[in-house]
Amino acid sequence: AAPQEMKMSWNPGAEPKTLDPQMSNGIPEAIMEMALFEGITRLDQNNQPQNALAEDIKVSDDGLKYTIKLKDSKFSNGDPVTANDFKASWMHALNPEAAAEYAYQLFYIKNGEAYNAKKVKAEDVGIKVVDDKNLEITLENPTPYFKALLAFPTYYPVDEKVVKATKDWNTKAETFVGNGPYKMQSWSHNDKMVLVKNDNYWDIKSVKITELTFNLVEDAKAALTAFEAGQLDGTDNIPVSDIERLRTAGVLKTSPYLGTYYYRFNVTKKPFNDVKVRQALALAIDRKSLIDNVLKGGQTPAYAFTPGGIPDAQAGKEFRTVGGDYFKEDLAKAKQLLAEAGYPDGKGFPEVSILYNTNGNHNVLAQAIQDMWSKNLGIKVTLTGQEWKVYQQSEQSLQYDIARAGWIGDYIDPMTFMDMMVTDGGNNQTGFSNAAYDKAIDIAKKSGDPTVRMQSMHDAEKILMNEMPVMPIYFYTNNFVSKDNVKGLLQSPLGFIDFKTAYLEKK
Amino acid sequence: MNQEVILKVDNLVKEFPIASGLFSRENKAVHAVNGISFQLHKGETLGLVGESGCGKSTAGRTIIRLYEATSGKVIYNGRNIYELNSKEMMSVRRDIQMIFQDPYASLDARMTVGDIIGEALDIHKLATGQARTDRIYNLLETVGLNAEHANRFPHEFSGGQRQRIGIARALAVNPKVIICDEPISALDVSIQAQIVNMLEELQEKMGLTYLFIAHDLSMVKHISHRIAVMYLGKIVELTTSFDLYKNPLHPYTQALLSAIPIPDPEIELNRHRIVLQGNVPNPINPPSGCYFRTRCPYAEAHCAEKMPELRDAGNGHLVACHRVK
Amino acid sequence: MSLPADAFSPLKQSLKTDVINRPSTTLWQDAWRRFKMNPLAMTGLVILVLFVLMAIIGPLFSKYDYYTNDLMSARLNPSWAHPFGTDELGRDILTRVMYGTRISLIIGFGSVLINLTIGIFYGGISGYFGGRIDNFMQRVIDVIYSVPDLLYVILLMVTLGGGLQNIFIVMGLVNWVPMARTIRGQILALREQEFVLAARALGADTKRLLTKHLLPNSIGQIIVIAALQVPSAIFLEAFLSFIGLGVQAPDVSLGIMAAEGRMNIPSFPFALIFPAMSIAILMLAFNFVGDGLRDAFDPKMRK
Amino acid sequence: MKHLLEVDHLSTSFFTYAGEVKAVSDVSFYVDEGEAIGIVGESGSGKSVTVQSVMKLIPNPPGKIVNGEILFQGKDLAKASEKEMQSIRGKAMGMIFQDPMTSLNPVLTIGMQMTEVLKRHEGLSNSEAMQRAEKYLEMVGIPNPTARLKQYPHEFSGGMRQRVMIAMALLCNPKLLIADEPTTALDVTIQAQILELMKDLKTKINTSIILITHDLGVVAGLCTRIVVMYGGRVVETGTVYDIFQNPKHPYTWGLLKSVPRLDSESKSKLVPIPGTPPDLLNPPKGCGFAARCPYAMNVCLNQKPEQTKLSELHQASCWLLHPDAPKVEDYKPSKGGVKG
Amino acid sequence: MVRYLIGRILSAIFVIWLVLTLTFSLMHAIPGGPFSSEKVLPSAVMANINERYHLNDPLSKQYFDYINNMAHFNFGPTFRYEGRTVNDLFHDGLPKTLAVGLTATVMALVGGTLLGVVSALKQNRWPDYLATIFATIGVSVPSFVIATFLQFYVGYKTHLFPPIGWGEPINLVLPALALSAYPIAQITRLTRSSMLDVLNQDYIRTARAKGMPGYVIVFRHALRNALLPVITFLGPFFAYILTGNFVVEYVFNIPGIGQFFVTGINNRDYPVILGTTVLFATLLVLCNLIVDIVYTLVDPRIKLTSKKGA
Ligand SMILES: Nc1ncnc2c1ncn2[C@@H]1O[C@H](COP(=O)(O)OP(=O)(O)OP(=O)(O)O)[C@@H](O)[C@H]1O
Ligand SMILES: Nc1ncnc2c1ncn2[C@@H]1O[C@H](COP(=O)(O)OP(=O)(O)OP(=O)(O)O)[C@@H](O)[C@H]1O
Ligand SMILES: [Mg+2]
Ligand SMILES: [Mg+2]
Repeated sequence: AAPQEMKMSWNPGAEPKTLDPQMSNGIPEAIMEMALFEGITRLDQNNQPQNALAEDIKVSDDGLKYTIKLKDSKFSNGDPVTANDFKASWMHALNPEAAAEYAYQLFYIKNGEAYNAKKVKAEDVGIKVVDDKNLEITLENPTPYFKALLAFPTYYPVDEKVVKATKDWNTKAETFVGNGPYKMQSWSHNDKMVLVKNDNYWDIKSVKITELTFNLVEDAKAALTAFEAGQLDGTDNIPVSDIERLRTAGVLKTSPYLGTYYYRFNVTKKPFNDVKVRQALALAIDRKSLIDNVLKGGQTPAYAFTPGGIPDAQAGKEFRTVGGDYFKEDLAKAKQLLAEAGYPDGKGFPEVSILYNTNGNHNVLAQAIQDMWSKNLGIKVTLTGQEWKVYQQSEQSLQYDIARAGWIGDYIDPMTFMDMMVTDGGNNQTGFSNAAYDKAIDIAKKSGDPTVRMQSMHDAEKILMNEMPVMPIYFYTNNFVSKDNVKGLLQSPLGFIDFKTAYLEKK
Repeated sequence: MNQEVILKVDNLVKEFPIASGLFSRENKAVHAVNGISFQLHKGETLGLVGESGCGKSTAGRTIIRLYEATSGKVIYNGRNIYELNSKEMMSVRRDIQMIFQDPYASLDARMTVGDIIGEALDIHKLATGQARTDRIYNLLETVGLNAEHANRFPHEFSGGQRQRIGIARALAVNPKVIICDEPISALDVSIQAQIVNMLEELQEKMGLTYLFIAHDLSMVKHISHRIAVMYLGKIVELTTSFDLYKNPLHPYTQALLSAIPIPDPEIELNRHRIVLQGNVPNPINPPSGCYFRTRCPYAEAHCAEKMPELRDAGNGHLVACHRVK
Repeated sequence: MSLPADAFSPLKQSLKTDVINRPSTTLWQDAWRRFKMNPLAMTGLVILVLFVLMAIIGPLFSKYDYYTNDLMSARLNPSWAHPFGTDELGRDILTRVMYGTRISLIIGFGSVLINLTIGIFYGGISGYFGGRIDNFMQRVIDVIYSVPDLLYVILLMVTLGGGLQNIFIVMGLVNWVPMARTIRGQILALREQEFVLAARALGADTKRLLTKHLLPNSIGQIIVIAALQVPSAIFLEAFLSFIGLGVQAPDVSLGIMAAEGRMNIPSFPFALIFPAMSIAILMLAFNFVGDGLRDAFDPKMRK
Repeated sequence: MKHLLEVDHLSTSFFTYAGEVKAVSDVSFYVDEGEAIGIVGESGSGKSVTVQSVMKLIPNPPGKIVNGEILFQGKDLAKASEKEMQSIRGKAMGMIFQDPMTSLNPVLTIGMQMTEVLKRHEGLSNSEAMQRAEKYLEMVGIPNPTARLKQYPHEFSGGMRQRVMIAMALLCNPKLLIADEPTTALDVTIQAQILELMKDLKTKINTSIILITHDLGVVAGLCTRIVVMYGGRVVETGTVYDIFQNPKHPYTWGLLKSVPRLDSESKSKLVPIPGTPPDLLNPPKGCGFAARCPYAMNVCLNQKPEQTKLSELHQASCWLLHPDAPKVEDYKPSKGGVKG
Repeated sequence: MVRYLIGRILSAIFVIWLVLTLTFSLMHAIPGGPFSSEKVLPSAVMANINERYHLNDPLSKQYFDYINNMAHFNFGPTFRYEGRTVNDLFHDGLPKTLAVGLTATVMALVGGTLLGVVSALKQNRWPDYLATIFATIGVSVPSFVIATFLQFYVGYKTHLFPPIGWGEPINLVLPALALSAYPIAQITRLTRSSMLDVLNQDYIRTARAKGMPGYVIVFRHALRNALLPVITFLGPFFAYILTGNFVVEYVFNIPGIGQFFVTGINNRDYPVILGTTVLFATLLVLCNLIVDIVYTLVDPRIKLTSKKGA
C-alpha cells in the first residue's frame, strides 16, 4: 500500500453537465474542474489571484493588454501545457459552432463577443500566441478583475492534442486529460467520480489527498443523510430544513457567498409602476425575522443590492461597507408610502401575485412575506408557483407582478451585480429603465480607474435602491458540512471549493 | 287445429362473424342457423328441439329480430319483419314476445317486479298511473303470484316464481306469439310442470301461439302440437309430436328418442339404446354434405357429397335424410 | 305416542308456500348488509367518515388557520396548544393536515368525477355499440395502456401548470382508462344478458337500455372502481407534489405536506409523520372500503 | 351382512351469517358391495351435501357434520382425521361431479391429473402410472389415450371430460364410486353415452355406486335401490320397483306425476307439485313437505313423521302411513308404450 | 406464432410511433426551452446554441429528423450533458435501473405471491389480517415517503444499509424494497382474492376428492390458476417499476435512467424526454408481449393468435 493514503469524499452536487471547462457553467462543475485543471492564475484563501501556470503576468497601463509568460507544466498525460493550448481552448469557447453557454465569460477579450456572434473572423480575436510559453491578450475594456477571471474554469487550458484526437474526451475517465492537482481515475455517471493525485502537476508537493471521490448526488437530502451516516466527508449542498439542526449541533460551516436573494417588481404594471408602492413593500418586511425564523441559514439581511465580500477601490475596504445600507425597514413609513400611492391601509390595492419557482423552498419564504405584507400593510397577495423553466419564461417576458430572484456573482467585482439592471439588460427582467443608472454603469465599464469605477457603481446602486425595481431580501451564505478532520479547503464566495490543498487531519 | 299461418320463417340464416384481428384477413363465421324454414299456425305450439349449440336460441332471437338475420325472411302480417323500420317494428314487438331460459339472468336485478312488468307497458305506452298498477297486479295474478310481490326484487323469488314474472312481462303487451327459449330447462322437475301447465292454460285462454324451444324431448313432446328437430343449425325433421314419437324417420331423431331415459325400471332394463358416438361438430366449419353424417350410424359415401333437403315424406312429415325415400 | 284427535283430519286450507317470509331487501340493502359484515370495510368507512368530517368542519374548531404565519412559534413539538406541532412558518400542523385532507379529498373526488364522466361515456359507447367501433376504441385504450401514464401526467402538468383545476384535468385525463375498461366490460357482458334482450324484445330504445338497464347494473362496479381511484388520485397528487408539480401554496394538500415534510425528517419528523400518517390512514380506509364494496357488490357473493 | 357404507343419522349444517342452514338432517341409508343406489330429489334437497359429507368434502367453515355416523368398511369417517380421509379419498372412494367443464384443472394435463392419484395412493412410478391411466382411458372409451394424456382439459369435449373424470375416479379401483349428477350438464345424446358407460363399467368392475340425480329416468336403468330426499331428509327409500311402482310418499308421487313420460300415449295433464321447497334456514316444525302436500293433515304441521318400514327394503316417512291416517291411493304407475 | 409475433411487432411499432408523436407535440407545447436559464444568455450565444442543436429548424423538420434518427436507434444528443448522447445515458443507466427493477420484481412476485397464498389459506384469521394490513400499507404510503423512511430509519439510523450509493449488492436492498412495496401489496391482494376464488372451484374439489394432500392442492392445483390474474397485472406492474423508479433513484441516488424522464422535462432536454418515453413505451410493449407469452405458458387454454380477447 502507498505509504500515505488519504482518501476524501465529497458531494459537490449532481452529475456535471460536462467537465469540458469551456462548455460548463455550473458551480458543481467548477468545483470538479478546479480539482482537475489549473488556470493561469489560482485564487488564494483571500480570493486574490496568484500566478499558477503563469510565471509572470504583465498588464499594460491602459489595462487592455495582458502579456503572460507560462511556467513549464504538463497535462496529466504528460503533454506539455503550451500557450497554444490556451488559445485553442478559449477559441473553442468562443467558437459559435461550439455554442458554449459561458462564452460570455470570454467577452472581455477583444472581439470575443463579435466573433461569437459571427461578426468577425477568428483571427480578429485578441488572443495572440507569441510562442509556446508566451501569450498576449487584448481586452475590449479595462477589466481590473481580469486576473481573477483567469482563474476561472472557462479560462482553463485543455490538451488540444487530445481534443483533436478523441471526440468526447471529457465524458470518460479513460480519455479525460487535465492539468490540475488531481486526475480522473474513474467516472460512473450520475454516481461518483474518483480522482487521484496528478503526478504531472507542477505543484504536486502541495497536494496531500491521494484519492478524492466526488459523489454525484442530486438530492441534497440524500447527500446529507449519507454524510451523517459517515458515507461522505462533506457536502456543500444542504437542505434548508436541516440548517438549523446542523447549526445547533455545531456541524454546520458557513462561508460568505456572493449572492443576493431579491424580489423583482414588474415596473411596467400597476401598481408597481409607482415607486412608492415598491418602496412601501420593501420597507414592510422583517428581513431579520425571515432569516432567523424561516431561513435559519445565517444569511445577512440585504438593504442594498450588491453583497459583501467584494473589495472596493481603496485597499482593505469593501464595496458593501463603503456603500452602506440604502434603506431601513420602517412600517410607519411603508404605510405612509402606500397611502401616498393611493392605497391607505392597503385598500384598493389590486390583487397581485408573487411568482416563484416550485423547486427549492421559495414558496416558504413567499408565504412568510405574503403573510407579513398582509399583516403589516393590509394587502393581499397571492402566490403563483411555476415549474423552473416556465417561471424563467414568465420572468423574462414580464408576465408577473412580483417575482422571486436570486443572483450569484460570476466574478468578484460589483459589476457582476450592478450591470444587471441596465435598460433592456437580459437579466433586468423588471422593465426598469433609468438613464442616470445606465450612464453610471457605462462609465464604470469604460473606466480603468478603480476609484472612478467604484464610485460610479455606488452611484448606480443608490439609484437602484431608490427606485427599487428590485427589493433585496438577503445575501446568501454558503453552508456546508464536513467532518472535523477535513482541513485545507478553499471556499470561494462564488461557491467554488478548491480541494488542491485539502487534507485530512490525523487524529 | 287452426291452420291459419301466423308467422312464416323462410330460409332463415344467421351467422356470427368471428372478430378478426387488426392484421388478419380471414373471415370466419359461426354458422349458428343455416337456413331454416317453418310456419307457425295460429294457436299451436311448435316445439324446437336439438342439442346444445345447435342454434335454437339463435333461431328464436333472430325470429324476433333481436339479431339481424344474415339472410332469409320472417313473414308476419304479410310483411318481412327485417324490412320494417323501427316504428313499424314496435307493433310487431307487441305481437311477438319472448320468454327466456335463465330465470336469474332474464330479470333486471335492479328493478322491482312491478317495474319489470311495467316496463313493457311504459315502452308501448299502454297504461300509466293507476291503470298501470292495476294491470301489473292483474298480470301477477294471472301467473299465480300476488299483488304484494310487485314491490319486491327478483332475487327474493325462487326460480319458478321468477320464470312466472318473465311470463307476466311477456304477457303485458298482449302478444299473439311467444317464443319460449327453454323456459323450463333451468327449473326443477317439480317446478317445470307448474310452468308448463300455466303456459298451456294461457294458450287456451288467450289463443297464444308458441314456439317452444327445449332440449328435453319428453317435455317438448308433451306440450307441442308439432316438433321440429334441429341439428347444427338445420331442421332435420318436422312433424306432429305424435308422429315424431311413433315414427321417427331421421336417424338423429331416433337416437334422440332412444337416449331419453324413462322412469320405469322394467322398460329401462329391456330398452335398446342407439348411442351416438362423438359430439356435435363445430359450427364454424360444419362437415360437408349431410351435417349429421359424422355421427350417423347409417352414413354412406354420398352423404358427404350432398346436403339432404327437407322433404315431405308423406302426411306432412318433413325430414332431411338421404335414406328416407 | 299420543296424538290429538284431529291429528289426521285434512288441513282446512292449503298452506301458501309462495309467501315470502323474509323482509324485502333491495340490492343496495343487500350490498350494505354484506358490507356491514366486513369488519375491515366498516372500519375503513368509519375512518373515512371521520376524515371527511374532520376535513369539512375540523378547521372551524381550530383556533388557527392554515396560512397565517407565526414565526415566533415555528417548529414546535406537539403540545396541547398544537397537538401535531407547528411547521417552519409556525402554522399549526393539525389545522394544515385537516385543510390538506380537504384538498386531497377534493382532488380525489374531483378527478374521479372527471374520469367517471369520460369513462362512462367512452366505455358506454364502446361496450354498447360493440363491433368495429368497440374494436377501434379498444385499440386506442391499448395504446394508452402501453404508455407509462406517469410520463404524461408530468408532461401535461408542466404544460398546463400547477393548480387544483389542472390537477383535476390531468388526472381525469389519465385515470379514465381503467374506468372505461370496467364499464365497457360490464356493458359488454350485460348487453348479452337475457334481461337486456327481454327489454330489447319489448322494443326498448338505446337510451332506455343504457339508462334503465345497463348503467344501473354496472353501478356496483363503477362505485368499486371509483372508490379505488380516489386514493390513487390522492396518491398521484402526492407524487406530483414530490416533484414540485402538486397544488400550489398557500393551498396545502397532504401530498405537499409530506413532500415538504420529507426534507425535515431528521430535524423535525412531525412535519412528515403526521401528514404521511394521514395519507396512509386515508388510503387504508379507502382501500378497505373499496375492497369491501367489491365484495359486497360481487354477484358471486350474493345469496 | 356388513354394508360397505352405512350412513346413520347424518346431519350436516352450514353456519352462515343468517343462521344455521340444516342442509342435511337425520339421513340414513346404506350401500352394499357391488350395488348401485340412486339418490333423487329436487335441487337443494341435500343430495350433494350428503355425499360430500360422506367424503368429508364439506367446506369447513361454514359447513359442519353436526351428527351421525358414516361407517365405511366398518370405520366411522365422521370421526376420521383429514389425513386418514386423504388416504381413503381417491383410493377407496372415488367421486365424479356434475359439471365436467369445471371439474378438471384447466392448467394441468389430463395425464398429470390422472397419474398424481396413482402416484399418491399406490406409489406407482410415472411410467407405471401412465400405463395404468392409458388403460383406464381406453376403458372409458377414449380413443388414442397415449396422445390424449398429454392434452389439456380444454381440448376435450364435455362428454369426454366426464369420461376422464370417471376414469380418474376409478383408477385405484375404489370400492365406492359417488357420481353427483354426472350427466345433468350434458346433452341427451352425451348423457346416453355416459349412462351406457356406467352401466357397462358396473358389470365390468365390481364397484358400488351412489348415483345422484334429479331425473328419475336416469336411476331407473342403473340402480337397484333409490333414496328419495326432500328438504334435507330422506322421505322414502326402496328398490327401484318399490319407488316406481309402489311409491308411498306423496312427494314421490308428485315427482313421478310432474314429469311427462316420453312413452305415454295419451296427453294427460301434468300434475305439478305446487309451491316451493322449504327454507332450510327455518325448517318447518312438522313434515317438510306438508306445505306442498295435497293430503296434509293437522299432524303434519306439528310433528315430523317417523319412518315406516313397509318391507325389508322399502321405507317411507309420512303420516299417511300411520295406521290411524286415512288411506290415500294416488299414484298408479302408468304403463307406457313399448317402443323406445 | 410467427404470424402472431409479426402482428404484435407491427402494432408495437405503431404504438411507439403514436407515443413518440404525442410526446413530441406535448413536449414542444411546454413553455421554456432547453437552454433558458436564470442567467439570460447573450443573444449571440443563444443563437449559436439553437443552431448547434437544430432548435431553430421548423418543428416538422425536427420531427422527421428525429424519426429518422430513431429508425437508426440514434436517440440524439442530450442537451443537458455536453458531449454525451441519449444512447450513452441509456447505456450507462439502463443496466442499473434494470438491476433495481428486477430485484424489486423478484421481491414483489415472490413476496406478494407468498403473502397472498398465506392470507387466502388463513382467511379471516390473524395471518390473513397481518398480510392484509401489510399489503394495504404498501398501497397506502406514497413511495417517496416509504423510500425516505427506509433511507432514514433503516439505512441511516440502524447503519445496516448505506443510505445512498451504487455498486455493491447491499446497495440494492433498500431501493428495491421501496420500489416493491406497492406492487408487493397489489400482488398480495390479487393473489389472495384469486386464490380464494380458485379454492372454491370445482377442480379443487376434484383434487380433494382424489385424496390429494393440502400442499399439493395449494401449489399444484390452485396456485397456477390463481396466478393468472397476477400475470395480467404484470403489464401495469412493469409500468410501475419503470416509472416508479424515478422516486427511488432520486432518493437513493441510483445512477439509473428512471430519473431522466423527470429531469429531462425539467431541463427541457427534448431528446431525453423523447428517448425515455420511447424507451419506456418499448419496454412496456415488450413486457406486455412477454406477459402474454407467459400467460400462454401458464394457461394452456390461451393460444397466441392475432386476435386478442377483450
Ligand atoms: N352472439 C354470438 N356470437 C357468436 N356466436 C354465437 C353467438 N350466439 C350464439 N353463438 C353460437 O351459435 C351457435 C348456436 O348457439 P345457440 O345459443 O343458438 O344454441 P342453442 O341451441 O340455443 O344452445 P343451448 O341449448 O346451449 O342454449 C353456438 O355455436 C354458439 O356458440
Ligand atoms: N357452502 C354452503 N353454504 C351454505 N349453504 C349451503 C352450502 N352448500 C350447500 N348449502 C345448502 O345446502 C342445501 C342442500 O344443498 P345440496 O347442494 O346438497 O343440494 P342438492 O340436492 O345437491 O341440489 P342440486 O340438485 O342443486 O345439486 C341447499 O339448501 C344449499 O343452499
Ligand atoms: Mg339456447
Ligand atoms: Mg347437488
